[in-house]
Formats: sequence, structure tokens, C-alpha cells
Amino acid sequence: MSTPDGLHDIAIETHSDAGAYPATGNDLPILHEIRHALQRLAQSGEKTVIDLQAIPMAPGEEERILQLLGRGEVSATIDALGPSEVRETAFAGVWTVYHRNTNNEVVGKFIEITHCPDLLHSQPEDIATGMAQIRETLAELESKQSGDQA
Amino acid sequence: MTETEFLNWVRGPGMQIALAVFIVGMVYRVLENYLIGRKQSLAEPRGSEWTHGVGTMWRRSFTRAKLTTRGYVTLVAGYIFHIAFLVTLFFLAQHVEMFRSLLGFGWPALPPLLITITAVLGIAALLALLAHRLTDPVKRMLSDYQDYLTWFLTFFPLITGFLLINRVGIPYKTLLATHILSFELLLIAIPFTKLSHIITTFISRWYNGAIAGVKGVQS
Amino acid sequence: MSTSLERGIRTWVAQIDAPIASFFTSCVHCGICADACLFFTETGDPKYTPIHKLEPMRRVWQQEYTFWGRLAKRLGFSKPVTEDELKEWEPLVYDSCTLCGRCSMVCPVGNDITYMIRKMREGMVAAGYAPEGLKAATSRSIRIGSPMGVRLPALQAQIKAAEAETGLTVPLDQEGADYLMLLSSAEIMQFSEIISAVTRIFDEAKVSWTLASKAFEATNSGMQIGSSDLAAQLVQRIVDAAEALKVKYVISPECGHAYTALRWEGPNLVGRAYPFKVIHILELLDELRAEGRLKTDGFEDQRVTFHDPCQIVRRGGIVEPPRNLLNMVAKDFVEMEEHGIMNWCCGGGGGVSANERADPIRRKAFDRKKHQLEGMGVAKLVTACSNCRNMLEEGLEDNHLDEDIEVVGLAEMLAEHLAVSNRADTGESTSTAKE
Amino acid sequence: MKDTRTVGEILSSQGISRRGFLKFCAATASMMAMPPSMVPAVAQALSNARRPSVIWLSFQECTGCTESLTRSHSPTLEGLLFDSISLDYHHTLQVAAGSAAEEAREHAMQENDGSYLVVVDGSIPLGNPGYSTIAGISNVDMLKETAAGAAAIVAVGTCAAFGGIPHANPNPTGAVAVSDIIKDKPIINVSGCPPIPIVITGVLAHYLTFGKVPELDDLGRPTAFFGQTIHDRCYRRPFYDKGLFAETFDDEGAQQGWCLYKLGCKGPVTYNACAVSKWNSGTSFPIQSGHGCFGCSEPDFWDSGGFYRPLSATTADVGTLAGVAALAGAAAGAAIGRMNRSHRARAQARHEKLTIDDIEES
Repeated sequence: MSTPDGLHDIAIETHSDAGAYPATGNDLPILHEIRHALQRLAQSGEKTVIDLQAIPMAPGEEERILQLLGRGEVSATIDALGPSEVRETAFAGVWTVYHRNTNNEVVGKFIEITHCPDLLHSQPEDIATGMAQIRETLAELESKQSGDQA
Repeated sequence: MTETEFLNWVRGPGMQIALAVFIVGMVYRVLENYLIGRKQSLAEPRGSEWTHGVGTMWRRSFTRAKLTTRGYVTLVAGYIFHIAFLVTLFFLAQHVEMFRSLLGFGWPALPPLLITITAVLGIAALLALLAHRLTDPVKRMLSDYQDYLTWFLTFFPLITGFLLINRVGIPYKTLLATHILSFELLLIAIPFTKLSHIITTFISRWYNGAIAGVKGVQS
Repeated sequence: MSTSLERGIRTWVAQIDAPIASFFTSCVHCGICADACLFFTETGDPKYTPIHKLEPMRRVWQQEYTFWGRLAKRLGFSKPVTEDELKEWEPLVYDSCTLCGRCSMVCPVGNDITYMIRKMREGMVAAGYAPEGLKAATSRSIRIGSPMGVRLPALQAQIKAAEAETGLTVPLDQEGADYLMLLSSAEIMQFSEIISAVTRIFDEAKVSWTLASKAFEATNSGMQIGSSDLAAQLVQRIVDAAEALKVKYVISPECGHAYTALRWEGPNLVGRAYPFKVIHILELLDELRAEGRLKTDGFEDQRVTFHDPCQIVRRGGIVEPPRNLLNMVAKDFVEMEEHGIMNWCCGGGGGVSANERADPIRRKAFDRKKHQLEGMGVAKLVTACSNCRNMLEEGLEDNHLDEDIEVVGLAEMLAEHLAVSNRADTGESTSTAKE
Repeated sequence: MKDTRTVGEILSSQGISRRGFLKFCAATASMMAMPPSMVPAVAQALSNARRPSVIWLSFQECTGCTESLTRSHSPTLEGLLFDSISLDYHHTLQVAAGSAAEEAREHAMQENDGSYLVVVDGSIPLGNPGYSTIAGISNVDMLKETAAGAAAIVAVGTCAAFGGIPHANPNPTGAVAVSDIIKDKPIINVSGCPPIPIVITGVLAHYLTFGKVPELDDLGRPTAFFGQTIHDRCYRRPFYDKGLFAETFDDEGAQQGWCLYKLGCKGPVTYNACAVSKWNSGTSFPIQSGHGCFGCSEPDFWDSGGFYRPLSATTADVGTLAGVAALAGAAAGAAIGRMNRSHRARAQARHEKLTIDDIEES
């Protein structure tokens, strides 16, 4: 079965990555940190954010940690300066927050231990803007109505 | 001098200087002694000078006598130190790489955990030997400044090396350069001090064995 | 030309050789040699550390034979060896060293410290620093022929007594005999039984032997005091007599340092190889035993042990013969814990016994032998050196052990058990039977 | 024209929501290697930060640093940042050319005297200024002139920070680092060949956010990024600790991802954020792709004895030296040895026999 470029004649040996790399041992400490953070959250309501980008990861390690955390009941997408994915993990109170830019590239990875990530809340500044906008809209509608009546 | 310049210097010119001094010095010292010469015995020999001399070079690594406590302190700490130091020097992977760069060949290394143990043993043995030198009346009487200088020069590479493989707060680059420098200082000091025993011991043992060998006496 | 510091230093310069330089270079000041020295172990005084006894000669080596030492000397930085130091070192070198050679066996870097002390004494005596007792003994050796002042008539008297006792002739000045037997002064004066003992043994074994009237004394005070020149004079007498009598062998008697002087140093002292061989009496007896020419009868019924004379065993290499011989006559022969090449010195070798000044430290050092014997339950302490024998007897007496333990010479013990064949049947004897 | 609006005002004028801004702040804090707890402070500071003027000077360089910057993995973020700064001069990126370009620089310098930021990539030739000129102005003159009114200087890349490759032996142009010339201004060294893009933008973001120079190490590098060695944060470190090393680039050890120390990795002596930030959108970094670290963010990395020589190995040739030393030692030893031998022979010749009279007299 020869092909014009003959590349298929070259025997290619593939090596699997699976198991080839060591765990740097980040998973256990991170889980421990999360456990402590959850305890603080339960006792005093204190929130914790872990920046996954600040941790040196071996190849495949981040995936393993996410796998350990699992999937919970809530997931949400925020569309602000690109998509952000907010998910509750299998452990209630533990959330993953992944920020992407408008090119869909990840720019921030966090694990948040909180009742609900702050970013899901509507922000006071945006509420103020919204209020202004709704007033404007109302004013516009009302003026249109009164104009119609007139 | 920046840290990098320091490291580059000790890895290059520093090592050249140290090796040159060591080789010139040791070849010189051995010849300076050897060429004084000695008389061949006219007595009818009962045994071989050569084979007995060579045998004693090895055999004298083991003691025959019963010693007193102070002797056993020296003996045990001395054994531990020498074995630990030599294993650490020759069987840490990083050291094998150094020898490879000097000799053009290397050999298998031992696991770092084992080397950490030998380094700790070496350090502990040296500390014990220093304490003993300061407290034992015989050693204190025999000691001069050289005994303490050479102790420090031997201790220095061990302790810097130990810190190097056991993450500590000191920046790795400075520590590595200091460690290599400490080894170079040790090399340089060898021909000028009692440290030259690393070579002359075997010559002395040979003479001892040869003198005994002619008489067919054990040594 | 009289002795002087300058002459002493020049002697050291001439004596220092490649081994000495190597030994000084190698010393790491570990102090292990102290543990091998009975003068240190029995006193605990660090000044008795063997290598320390060489300090003045070490400085001479450094100043005369090393680059830095020469440079320092030229620039006036070095500390010259002084008269005061020699005075201080004299007792260390002569009173508290028996040249027993134990330190040379334990030095981890291989220094033959005994070899060094021997050369150290050359310079000391040339500088005029030697103990009076040893000087007097040497003087008697040179002028009279024996360190104890024994003259020929005294020997002749002992010969007569031996002949009377054994009924055999003790050959004297018999030209053409195979063996020339030497004796030590102590044997002639104190342990004269040896003469009858060897006469009987040699007669039985048909050994052709003789004594020499011009050279009966085997000891060598010249070597003990450290003067090769005088030692050579004493050896020369023996060489001359042996050559005149045309013997094939010269027998070194039961005396430690005599063996070293005659067997190992002698040819180097007189500057040529001998035309005869030197054999130790124990070697000869062991040979006779092996050839079946020495037969014994009966056994000692008491427990015996053997004290190894340093110069014969450790420094002489005659380790097995005394044991083979002892086993012929002793059923309960036990070894000391440290025996053979690592046995301890009696404390009086190397000229120490001739040096009255050393008496107190020598007696103190005997504690070592006392400890060795403790609990062994031996009734007889056998040895093969008349000096050791003297020291052991004296030491046991000091420690009130002389009632329990008897000191015996090995050849004598053998002679006691000698199996006597029926001479009339054989009808011939190399040893002339008394008519 | 001088823009006096705050960053907050600029962003909100672009219709960016508070949520968007907070997300931006979270990503920026992460980029600046700050803990997430600092996000509110960053947001506060950024809202009120004023848009600084930036003059970018390129000297003896390869444009790799600029390439790195423009290929940073979050263009929209950097885009936002650059919207927030006024890049008034960058001769690779700017549209203006010739005298217009130089006028833009001079204009920016005048208008923002004392407050603008100078970014430099490339080293400066002191051997002969003619090696590198821009618009007829030598690099050293332009640097001095531009630096005079600057609030701070960011030396981007190892060339600007430490001299880099132009400075390597035999350094034909006499290249030096910015810090060798400018002594009276704060200088932030962002070394690397090239520097990690996110580190460049992180440093600029820090300056923009807080209006001041971040904490620096003794080589003038921000400790937030250069505080730890590659080795300390390397995922292959456990192999180093166990003594498992790849011996060649294709052996079993290499395939198993073992430590690259024996293959010359300079990770233990290199301070940079590669092991954490990684390259190409966080995909990988040299060690992860199977090659040891060069140590490119360190001074003199090009002259540190070869990329493939283990750190503990000696870099100099010692074979000839050992031979020469042995011969020299033998010659000296033989000379003094002969002296020693004749010294001894003379002493022996002068020896006068000791007699019993001598002894008896003493």
C-alpha cells in the first residue's frame, strides 16, 4: 500500500503519555487546602480563592484535580469580555471559575470556596447603570405614550 | 563580581587553578620525599619487600590492636567520616558528572537519599572528631593550626553540599558556586597540609610493609 | 670530637630517608599510636604519645627537607631545635620507649614509628643526650665486651659448671663447627642454666656447635643507645669470630634486641652481607623439632602462657616456632588475649632496663602485663628473652605475684623435657661426650 | 495629545460592565502573580489609575521581545492594557516613520516630562556607537536623552537587562545593559530571551495599576516573577530529588520525563516564572517539552559553559592542564629531590664516627 510520498512506509511508534509523567503531588495539598477553606466557610463564612495559574502543574495534573472535584448542580456562563464558566463542583461550596477572553483563550483559572462566586451577583455599579437605563427606557416609553396621546 | 560570574569562574578558571595546584603540589611532594632515597637492606631477606609493601597498603585500613575508648572514638568516627566522605564525593550523581567532565568517563551514582545520609554521617563524624580533638589530651597536644584549618576545609564542602541538595533559603546559585569553591580550596590545600596523606598514606604504608616484608614480619 | 647539638642535627640530616619523610608527611595527628604504647596507657600522660617523641627530628626534617621549611629557615622564620628541647625529649625517647614496635603496627597511615625512634636516638646520642645508665652499659660493652661487664673467665666458670652438670663437653672456639652460639650477659650471669640446656639439646640433636671466646656476647648496647658506629663495632666482633671459626650459622640467643642487631641491622652496620647465616635459637629448635631431631618426654602439668619478646616476634617475625615448641611440652598452653605480634612489651626493652632513671615509669608500665595475666590462672610464664625474663620476674615480684607465677625460659623448659636416647647404643655423637 | 482620564473612565467609556472589569482585574492580579485576595485592591487602584505615556526604545535587539509581547496569549487583555497606556513611540509597531516618528517621541517626552515610562529592549553598544543608530542618533545618546525625563525604565529582555547575546564573548560591539548607563532612575529588569509575555504585561500592569516600581531582587527583577528558580517550581523536581535523570534526549529516562540535570538543565540557577506561567497560552515550557533550561533570564547565560554541560561539570578543558601540571610538578620535585638527596649525602659524608670517648664525655 504505497502512497506517492512514501510516508506510510515509515514505521511510526507512538508512546502514550498516560502514566509517563509524575504527579508533582499538587492534588493532595490542594484538596487539603480546600477542606480547610470549607471549614472556615462553614464556621465563619470566610471565602477563599485559589489561583490555579500560580501553581506549577505537571502535564495532565490540572485535569486530574478537576476530575477529583467532579461536577455539582450549578453551572453558569458569564458573557463579559469573553465567556467565563462558573461551576459548582461535587463538593457544595467549592466552585471552579474559568475566565476566557474574546478569543476563547483561558486567562484565569480559580477555585473559589464560597456560597456563591461574587461575579455571579449583579454588581452595584451595573445595577446603578441598569437603574439609569431603565429610567431612561421608561422615560422614553412614557414620552412616546404621551406623544401618541397628544 | 556577580553571582553568575562567580559561578562561571569556579566552574572554569577556578577549577583549572585548583587542579593545577593540586597536581603540581602532589607530584612535587611525593618526589621531594621519594628522592631523598633510602638504603637497601643488606640483611638476607626472609620475605618480599614488594608484595608485602603492596599488601600493607590495603591491610593497614584495618586495625589489629585493642584500643582504649579514646582510640575507638577516633577509629569509629574516622571510619565513618572517611567512608561517608568518599561515598558522597564519588557517588552523588552531580559529582559523577563533575568527574566525567574532568576524566572523560563516569560511573553509576547512588540514590540522593543515601548520599544525604552519608553527608549527614560525614558531617556528624567530623563534628565528633573536632570535639574529640578539642577535648582529648593526646590530640589536643598533637594539634596545631593546620589540624583545625584542614578540618574546616573538609567540613566546608560537606556542609555546603548538604545545604545544596536539601533546599534551604540560600540562593542555589551562590550556594553552588560556594560549594564548588570549597572543593577547590580543599584541593589546593591538600599538597600544603597533612591532607596530602590522601596519597602519601599509601606510600608510607608501602614503606612500613616493605621494611617488615624484608624481615618476613607482619605489618 | 665531642657530642654537640650541631652534631646531633647533622646526624639527623644524614639519617632522615625517604620513609621518614613520607611518615612525617602522612601523620594526621590522630593519636591512635598513643593507645598502642604502654607508657601512655599506663600513665594517661599525653607526652608519651609515640609520634610526639619525634618532635625535634620532625622539625629538622621540615627545616632541611621540605620546600616551605627551607624557605622559612632561610627567611629566619623557623624555630631551631634547642638544647633545652633535647633535654626535655631525652627521657621520652630513652626512658619511655622500648622500641617494642606496637605503634608501628597500629598507625593508620602506616608510619613505622619505631623505625623513626631508632633514627631519632642516633641524633640524640650524637648531641650528647643519652641516659647515664645506657651510656655506662655501652661503655662496658665496648671496653669490656659486655654491658654487664662479663669477662671470659666468668663464662669459662659457667661452662665448667655446665659440663659438670651435664657430663658433656661445651665446645669453645671449635673451628669448623656448623653453629656459633652466642649468649647474653644476663644468661651468663643469671640464667646460666641455658648453657647446660643447649648443650644437652644440641648433643641430643647432633648439632655441631661452638662458643667463641672472642665473641660470646650477643647483646648490642650501641644499637640501643642509637649509635650505629658503636653498634657496628660490637657486631664486627661477632662477624670476625664467626669468620675465624668458619661457622655456617651464628645462633642468636634468647635475647630480643640481639636478634634485631645481629640479624637485621648487622649487615647494614658492618656494610656488607655476612658469609654466614644468622638464626635464632627458637628457629633452630623448631627446625630440629620439624626434622624429628628434637624429641621431648612428658608435659608440664600446670597452665602456661607465652610472653612474646617484641624483637623476636613482632619485629623479628618468629611467631610460630615458640608456639610449636611450647605445645611439645605443655598440655595447658593458653594465649594471652593480645598475643603474638600484638602482645605487649615487658617494659624494659630497647635499653630501658639498663637505664636506672627509667625504673619508676618502667615499673608503672608493668601494670599492662599484670592486667594481661589477671584471671588467666597460669603458673608459668614462658618467654624467650633474658631481658624480658628479668623484667617479668621483677614486675611479678613488685606486684607480689612471684609466688603464683614462675618465669621460665623456653629453651630451658624444653631441655627439662628432653627425651634422652641411649648414647651407648648409638655410639656416636657430634657433641663431644666427656670421657 | 495628553489623555488625563483614569483607566476606570476609559474602560467604562468603552461600555465594559463592572463584571467585565472585575474579571479583568482578577486576570490581571493573576498575571501580576498577586494572590486573589488582592483583586479588590487592584480594582480600586486600576479604576483610579491614570493612563501613562510609554516610549519604547529598541536598540541592539532581534525583535524577539516585541514578538513575544505581541504573541502573548490574552490579546484582548493586553489590548485593554494598551488601550490604557499611551504607546507613543515604538519603532517596530508605530505607523509613523522617519522624522515624524522621532517627533512623536520628542513630543511625548515634552508633554509628559517626569512621568513617562521608558521601555527598552536590546543592549547598547559602547565600543563604537556607530554599530547601532536610530535616525542618526546613537543608542547611548538616545537612551540618555530619553531616560532624563522618565519616571522609570523597564528593561525588557536579557539584552537590555544584562547585555544578553550582544554582550556575550567576545562582545564585538562593547554592548552593555541599560543599568550600566543609567544610574539615577528606577530600572525594572524583565529578563528572558525573550521574556515570558505575561511577565512583560504583568510588570507594565503593575506599574499602570499602582504607579510605582514593584519589589525587585538584587538584579533588578520583579520578585513576583523572578523570586524562585525554575528548578524549585519544576514538575520534574521529584525526579531530581530521587536521582532519576535522563542521560540522553531519547533514552528511557527522557521518555519517562525524568530530570534533565545531566543534559545541562540550568533550572537550579535560573530565576523565572516559566514553570508556572508556561508559554504559548500556558501550553508548555522548555523542560516540559523535553529540553533543559538555558538559563536565558540570567546574566551571561550565553557564556556559562555550554547549554548541554551539567551544572556541576567543569567548563574548562583540564586534560592538557593536568599533563602540564604533572610535568611541572615532576620537574620541580625532581629538582628539589636531587637537592634533598645531595643534602643527605653531604651530611653523611661529613659524619664523623661517634666513639665511646665522645659518649663518655657527654
